[in-house]
Amino acid sequence: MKIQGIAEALRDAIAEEMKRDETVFCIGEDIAVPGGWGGAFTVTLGLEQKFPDRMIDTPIAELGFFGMAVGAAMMGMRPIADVQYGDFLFLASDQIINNASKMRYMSGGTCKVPLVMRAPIGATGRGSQHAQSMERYFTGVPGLKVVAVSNAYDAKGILKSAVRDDNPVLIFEHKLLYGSKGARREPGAVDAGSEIPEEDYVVPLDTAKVYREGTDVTLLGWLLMHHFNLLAAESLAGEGVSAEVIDVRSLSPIDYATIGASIKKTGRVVIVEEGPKTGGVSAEIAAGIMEHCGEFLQAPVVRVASPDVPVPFTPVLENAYRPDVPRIIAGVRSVLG
Amino acid sequence: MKIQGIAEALRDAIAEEMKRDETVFCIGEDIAVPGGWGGAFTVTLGLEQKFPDRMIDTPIAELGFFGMAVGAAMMGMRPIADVQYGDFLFLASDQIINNASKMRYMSGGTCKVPLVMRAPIGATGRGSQHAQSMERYFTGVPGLKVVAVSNAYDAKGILKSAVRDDNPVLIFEHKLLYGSKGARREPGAVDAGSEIPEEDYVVPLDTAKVYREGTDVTLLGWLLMHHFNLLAAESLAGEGVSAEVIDVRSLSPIDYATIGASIKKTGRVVIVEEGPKTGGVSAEIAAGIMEHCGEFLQAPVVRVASPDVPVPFTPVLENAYRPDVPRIIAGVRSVLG
Amino acid sequence: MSTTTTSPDPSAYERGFILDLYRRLVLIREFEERVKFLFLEGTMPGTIHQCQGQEATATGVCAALDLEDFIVSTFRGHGHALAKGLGVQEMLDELFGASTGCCKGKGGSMHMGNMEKGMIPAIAIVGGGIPLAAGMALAFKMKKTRQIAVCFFGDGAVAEGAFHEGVNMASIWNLPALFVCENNLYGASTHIGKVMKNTRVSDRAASYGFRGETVDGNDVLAVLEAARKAVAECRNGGGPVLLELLTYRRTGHSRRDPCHYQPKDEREAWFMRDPIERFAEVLLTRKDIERADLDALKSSVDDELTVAIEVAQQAPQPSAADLLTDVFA
Amino acid sequence: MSTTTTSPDPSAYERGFILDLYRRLVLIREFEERVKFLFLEGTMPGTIHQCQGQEATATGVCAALDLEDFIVSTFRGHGHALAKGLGVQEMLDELFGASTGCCKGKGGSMHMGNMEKGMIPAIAIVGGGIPLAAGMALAFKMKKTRQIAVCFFGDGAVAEGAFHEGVNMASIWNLPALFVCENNLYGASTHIGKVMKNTRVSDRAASYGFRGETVDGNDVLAVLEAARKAVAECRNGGGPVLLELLTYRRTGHSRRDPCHYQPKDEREAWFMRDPIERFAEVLLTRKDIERADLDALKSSVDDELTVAIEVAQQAPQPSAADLLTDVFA
Ligand SMILES: Cc1ncc(C[n+]2csc(CCOP(=O)(O)OP(=O)(O)O)c2C)c(N)n1
Ligand SMILES: Cc1ncc(C[n+]2csc(CCOP(=O)(O)OP(=O)(O)O)c2C)c(N)n1
Ligand SMILES: [Mg+2]
Ligand SMILES: [Mg+2]
Repeated sequence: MKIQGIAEALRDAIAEEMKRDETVFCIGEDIAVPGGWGGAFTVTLGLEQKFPDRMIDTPIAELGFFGMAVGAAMMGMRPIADVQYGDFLFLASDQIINNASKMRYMSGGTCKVPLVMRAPIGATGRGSQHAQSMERYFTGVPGLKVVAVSNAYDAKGILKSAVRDDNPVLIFEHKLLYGSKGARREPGAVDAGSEIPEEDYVVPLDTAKVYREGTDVTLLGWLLMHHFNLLAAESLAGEGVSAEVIDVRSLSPIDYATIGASIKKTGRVVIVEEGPKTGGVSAEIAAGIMEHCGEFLQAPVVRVASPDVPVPFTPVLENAYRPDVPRIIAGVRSVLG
Repeated sequence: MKIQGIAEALRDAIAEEMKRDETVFCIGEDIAVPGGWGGAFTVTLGLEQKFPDRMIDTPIAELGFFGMAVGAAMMGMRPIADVQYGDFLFLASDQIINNASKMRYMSGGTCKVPLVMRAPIGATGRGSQHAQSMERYFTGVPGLKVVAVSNAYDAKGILKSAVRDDNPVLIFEHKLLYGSKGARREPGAVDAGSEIPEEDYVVPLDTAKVYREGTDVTLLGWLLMHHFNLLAAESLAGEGVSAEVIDVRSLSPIDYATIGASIKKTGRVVIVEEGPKTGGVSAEIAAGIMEHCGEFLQAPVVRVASPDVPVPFTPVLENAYRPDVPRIIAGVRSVLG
Repeated sequence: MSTTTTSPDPSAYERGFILDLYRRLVLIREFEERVKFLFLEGTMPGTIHQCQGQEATATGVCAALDLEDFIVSTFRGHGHALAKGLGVQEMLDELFGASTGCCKGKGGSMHMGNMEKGMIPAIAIVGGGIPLAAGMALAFKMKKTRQIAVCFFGDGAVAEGAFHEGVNMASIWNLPALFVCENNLYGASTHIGKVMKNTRVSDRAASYGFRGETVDGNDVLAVLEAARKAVAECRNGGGPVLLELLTYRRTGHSRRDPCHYQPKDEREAWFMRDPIERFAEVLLTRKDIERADLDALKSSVDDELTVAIEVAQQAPQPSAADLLTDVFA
Repeated sequence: MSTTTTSPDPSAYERGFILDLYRRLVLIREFEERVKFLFLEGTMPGTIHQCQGQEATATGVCAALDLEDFIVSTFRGHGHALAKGLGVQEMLDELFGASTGCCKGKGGSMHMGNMEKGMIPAIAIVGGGIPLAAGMALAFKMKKTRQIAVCFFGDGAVAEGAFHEGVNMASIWNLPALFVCENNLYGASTHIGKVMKNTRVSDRAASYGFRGETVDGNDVLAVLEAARKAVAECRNGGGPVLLELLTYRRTGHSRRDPCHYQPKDEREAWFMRDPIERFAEVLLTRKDIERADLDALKSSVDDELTVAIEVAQQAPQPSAADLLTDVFA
């Protein structure tokens, strides 16, 4: 057992998968430059020394290198494509949605696209174009699997599952959870470190996970919001409110079995999401809950999310934009009625 | 009064706005080629003769010409940018979402982007990459208004409102509703023609509209699905079920006042959407209904949508993909319990 | 940038090989004509983009490839598919939406492909196949196979960012990718002269640091030789290469397009340069080939198509359950 | 493509004008140094991308523009903003997230702009500003104003599809757009030699059919003259023009980047070519300019910044209600 942050855990996961399987390679901007940073958030730092031929630094051309990753995957490689900020996925979205995700279906099941994509999201003092939550744009895209990693243990296990999966998988990571150190440390970062087993392990791509048991209300979240949910649950406990906290983790598909089991117990749900409320992933989860376990609901599902505005730069507004513990607690109070 | 189809009504609306305001111009692929087609669906046919300097045919470069439309709008022009198939919006999504929609906010309210964008959607025998419903990707994008036009009257009035609005507006149109004639006629097309007043009129960008009154259940839809809802309501009437049919029309923002008033009456809702169920606009509407008028719900909201698969080519599967009257009626039965 | 001007000597080829090239040209032409009829007649569903007049580009390029090599095609892909070796039956079945089609009826006219025959599903997003081909070539290079990736695209695709990004990466990494621009003067209804100032597409290669060449795309032997040279370069680490093949679309852009935007004199000039008629004349300069040989090939093509169409029209349609399969591997 | 080699004669300029250029260079340098300190000290929020070493590009280009002309900048935009005439105060206020900032604190370092001063909010998406600038130029042409749109971008942006699509349309429509590539040899940590085979960026213009020129970007007068020439061409319908300005980033790409990827000898060679020191020497060849004059300008800049920083640190922050404003017009 060792304690690692998400960046380290991802780095080890990538290295171990590259060692295990020669067809695995990384492609992205500034991921393997000697004297560089190992990508925008140090995840691939130093891997170019271990795998000089399989760490590919690209020009700044997201549409192009994501498309190349799709083509390489169709020819039997297992690329891990890295975008520096999730916001730039729009540039590659044609290749991700029109090509990678539809290819198998269009081909009548005759080809496959074993592609892993990694994207950091989250509002972190960088302004509107380096901040938005991108999960909403990919949840439910047919042919694409979408996951979000909230801690180092999941990050390593999920990345390994993604690499071994024969389908395109998009992994969302949060800038405030990497555990990047020293010069790369992010103001407002939250510790998402975990104990990492020595032995190889995987975490499935289609399951949510209960991190705290409770009986009065279910708190659903992922990435940074999951950590805030845990904090909120802690202080709610002080008020005698027993909250169950679930890391949704798998955003596409969504694990309604785990979520439903919890709601059957609590009858009340608050979904917490960083990003504009309208059209967010929370909308799908709320609608899905009605369909899958609506009969257990004792109150309408409550969504706690950001307002429908772009991400502002100034810290006072950015902090008001991002749901926080007080707003989560307020949401719980409202659902408890 | 004259009867027109959507394509004709849009053409007149564009011509009238270009006549009224010299800053209005059209930009897109194959929109103004003599001997050409007036865009993929004849909407701008012949306008190059009326406005030779303001009908701009572009290279095939969606990211580029949408970006140019944004820049021109910021400098006081009022561009109408046309994409041949909605599926190609992914290529332009960086300019639409990262630039056009955020620009005013990033500038602290010091600039504006009076931009109109038009995109045809819908499964029409063309295969996976010329078929998908794109509304889901833009509903809820802060700073962007999204509408869908289901008939010629709305098409003309909404396009005029969009041109006169100082914000980016994305208008979705359906390939089976244009009323294109002769060689351009679409198999499976549905008549969406309307009586069009001689005088200038506008339709607001933020309102839903009740097209049929009812008391037992509310049917929500837009574009082709709205027409199917009307057919379903008709046959439900035969069974003694009174369905209220609302064209949601404004997808961002969503008009919960009109929707809520109906639900207050009926207590039951079926949302019908063309496109994969998971993560669709119906998810937002369902979640929003719970928040805005959940207390009136006598049964969980039911969504009738396409399965979570890409659009298949072969007609037998495409027809199974697209929600139809029988499936809508089945959805109504289930919500009536 | 250089241009191949003199046409290769037809007598330099083995008779069987060169007649096979001719049959392929005729097969593509007749396939398209039959499909057009079936479509206009209303028995064939969907929409179609056809390549009458451009048969020599697909035929010449694919004749220079091995089965293991892969091509990436477009919405206008019937000719590429036939040239790469897809069967008439699997293609007609696909066009009729049958479950026996090369994509089980899920792909259709714009997404024809067959992984066994070295053709991924065609990409209908203009330019969208170019980064894919570069990535396929990257895979071949990393795996040290001798395969190459060939990407067909039109003059209209050159304006797309995907072209720019894809060919640049293929160039900086010297990938075994052959980029084939079928320059038929139009992107849909828009003339190339309206969308680029320098309409010599092959010139673009130089600005990315690799070799480009313009070839008479209606001379199948000229295309073949240019492709053979380019393929050899790619296999030997000298890739990528950009081939611009000058040709012309004799039919509508899609469906019922009457092509009013094509000037009459331009059409007529190009009709005089029909790739099949020209090749027939070239073949007949050989002692060992008679008009009768060509006629025989033509009628064998006709018979093959007639039978295949009958079979395709009876081919089984997918069942509703198939709607939900083939989404994930 | 041509390269301006000989540096213009400094005595050919009016004393006040040329000293103003010098002051602007110093202002940008000192502004960046102060900001860097405030950032490292931890009192300034967010992230920063700075332009120490590149001051002559922004200064030289903007000195050739009118107030009515518009520039489009990038994440590395402080120098462009100061050169185009944004005030030190509105910029520092913005960097401190104050409601008195040029974007009310909502934009921040990467989105500085002021519509009154001819600068739209800077675009932090690499290459994303290029189509915008082309569109702005299209608007100017359609409205028949004499304005031009100037787009600053780095060498790294040249690989983006947005560059390709944007400059091509500017070219085919002869738009009054000046594309200024600040080639500082690196895109983030990646050397230009890794991402393009022909690293002479100005060569690209020819393949799109317009004029490109490479200029010593650390010679402010050379930049000024090349910009004046290009601006005149654009105003007279001869646009667009691509100027490649060779320069070097003396500081980290962003935040605390130690630049270990920049070879020591390369750094030192460029430090010898510092645009401010070089211009100082040039100025001192004039009879009418003394070292004391330059020192006086430097200290006036220091004083201006000291005061502005104190004011900015006290500037009012937005109230929570402001979160919801400025979304729609
Ligand atoms: C990204 C994208 N934009 C637009 C279209 C619509 N479209 C289909 S074919 C075509 C013209 C393509 O021209 P070219 O590349 O020259 O190929 P050709 O049709 O001449 O074979 C267009 C605009 C598309 N399919 N994809
Ligand atoms: C589309 C996009 N991809 C990646 C980034 C991350 N990024 C920010 S600056 C930069 C390097 C830009 O290099 P260059 O264009 O040369 O400008 P310079 O930093 O040298 O001024 C990168 C990769 C981005 N902001 N936008
Ligand atoms: Mg063409
Ligand atoms: Mg640079």
